[in-house]
Amino acid sequence: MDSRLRLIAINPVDRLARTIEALLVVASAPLSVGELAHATQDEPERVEAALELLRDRYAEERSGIVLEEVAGGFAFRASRDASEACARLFERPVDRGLSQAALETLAIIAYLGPCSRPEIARIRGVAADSAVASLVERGLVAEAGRERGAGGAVRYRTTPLFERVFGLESLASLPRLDDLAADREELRERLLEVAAARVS
Amino acid sequence: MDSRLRLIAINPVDRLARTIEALLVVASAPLSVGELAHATQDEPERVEAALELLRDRYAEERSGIVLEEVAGGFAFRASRDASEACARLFERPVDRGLSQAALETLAIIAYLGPCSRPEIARIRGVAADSAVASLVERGLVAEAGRERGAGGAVRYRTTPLFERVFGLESLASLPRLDDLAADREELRERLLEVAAARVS
Amino acid sequence: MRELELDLDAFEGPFDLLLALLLREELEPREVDVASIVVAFAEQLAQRDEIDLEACGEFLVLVAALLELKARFLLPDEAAELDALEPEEAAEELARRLTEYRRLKAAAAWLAERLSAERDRWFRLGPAPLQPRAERRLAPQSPAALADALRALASLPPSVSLGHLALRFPPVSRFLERFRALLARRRVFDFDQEVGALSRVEQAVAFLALLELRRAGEVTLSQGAPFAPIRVSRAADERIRQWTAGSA
Repeated sequence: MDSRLRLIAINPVDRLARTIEALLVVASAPLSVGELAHATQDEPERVEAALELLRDRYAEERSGIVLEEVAGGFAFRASRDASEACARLFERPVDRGLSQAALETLAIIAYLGPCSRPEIARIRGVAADSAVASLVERGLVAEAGRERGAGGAVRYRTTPLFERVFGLESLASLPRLDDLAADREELRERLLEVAAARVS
Repeated sequence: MDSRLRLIAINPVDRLARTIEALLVVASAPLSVGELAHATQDEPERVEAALELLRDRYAEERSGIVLEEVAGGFAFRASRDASEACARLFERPVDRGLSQAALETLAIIAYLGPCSRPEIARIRGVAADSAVASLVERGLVAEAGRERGAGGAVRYRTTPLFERVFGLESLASLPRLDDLAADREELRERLLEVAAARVS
Repeated sequence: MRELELDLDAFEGPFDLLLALLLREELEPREVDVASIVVAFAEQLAQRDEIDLEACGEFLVLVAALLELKARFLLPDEAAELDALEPEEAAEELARRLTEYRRLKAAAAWLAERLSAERDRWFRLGPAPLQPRAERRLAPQSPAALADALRALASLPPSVSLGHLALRFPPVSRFLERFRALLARRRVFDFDQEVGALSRVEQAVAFLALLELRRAGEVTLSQGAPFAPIRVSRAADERIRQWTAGSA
């Protein structure tokens, strides 16, 4: 009722913290102390004090909303114990299979070990860029250094997720291709030979 | 330390409420009870109980983050007293208001359901093309198939963003047209009088 | 004759004008200066960039209805034999349309009020800054598929005479059907990826089918550079934009 009374009752930093809460829940990018100070028309020092309060309130284990300091400033994120629920919220429908190009590329990397894109392209007879990119996005292959050190082409290897999806204990449990070659090197040579013959 | 002790200490609905908090803070659109139940793998009834808890915690005047029921689901927004601060930092989806033509077109689409531009023009008595284009650009209406299948005029419907911007729980919360135009009988009688005038 | 005060600023269409006129209590049909309504409408049209035939048609119907009412009022006796159309019918139709429009005008006013009342409600448009990444998941796969793929790469196709191959062109229709089915499920596909596993002859026929679809306007093709993968997309893409962060 009495405005002077209310001013005393509400801790001013707490009030500032509430406004910052509101700004953070609307923002689609992290907000810096400067941006928050501009929006609230308040001192950066007081904004920092309010953020300290919020960091405490929105802490892991204490709240589902967690205040995080990242490169660009401050932003809310989901707490770690909600990560499974978040994954279900954002999940996409399960893909039933891979494209022929992805399957061939994956087979080459799985059987021959780390391979570069030019090498895969030579074996398949077509560019491998988009197939490799889709396998990286799916997490089935990952970068594994470069050919002949720095400057060479990036090489790719299969990931533990690949083994899980294909129900393999390790790469050693891939179906054997003894009828094609005795070992990995022989297999590589044979694939390159066939590719060269196919072109001619 | 003792896991049994912690299980007793944390109220399970409170735990669910925390997960829901986390989901709402990262969601891009309002989440329905069904979506929340799927993501948390919990019963809709318990989700509703948790939302009740959150509605109390994230209430206007009490928190900078406010839980609202809108566009067929639940979502966080900024408290109204943070509006000025928000206006310094963000842009409104509908900033300078809408023209009379755009408002009439929006009303027609919202009340009559999917409508084509010729239909809107018939009701308004003038072409609706630029009004429809401005509403599409603002994301308030979107294409919704064609009249009589392929080849017909494109029809438009309102978007969830429309419901959110206008603070509607759903399209069903629009006021009834009959309540808005209580004097329609008066208009009808006047026109009939005009027609009858020639007989006398 | 009464002077008509036409407020051109508030004029949004023929219905607004008629409503304003008819709802003015003291106005009688014989006092309506139809000519000034036509002039007002013509001026309104002149301010627009293009002529809207639909609006003109609507306007003509309304002015005709008004003229008929007025003519019958001015010439009560002859009017009965002039036309088969009942004036009550014309009035009824006019009343129905004006009522419909009036209700929607009231709805528009409600929306405008609501919009200004909700101006202090701010919410996030678009994804959260630290939104978890959506993961693409894959159903369990059989390792035998890997072995088969590699075995196919490691063996040369049986050499057959080219003359024989030439006789075995697969029908173009097969690829037409296949691409149409594919586009029913997917908006865009990569041509090279789709036909990568086929023989050269089949690839050539598939390419003919692709050109056929493009000629019919069913697909659009794009290619980043010569020999780059060809992307095929549905011509009439009707994705619905749901959440847009578009600002005013």
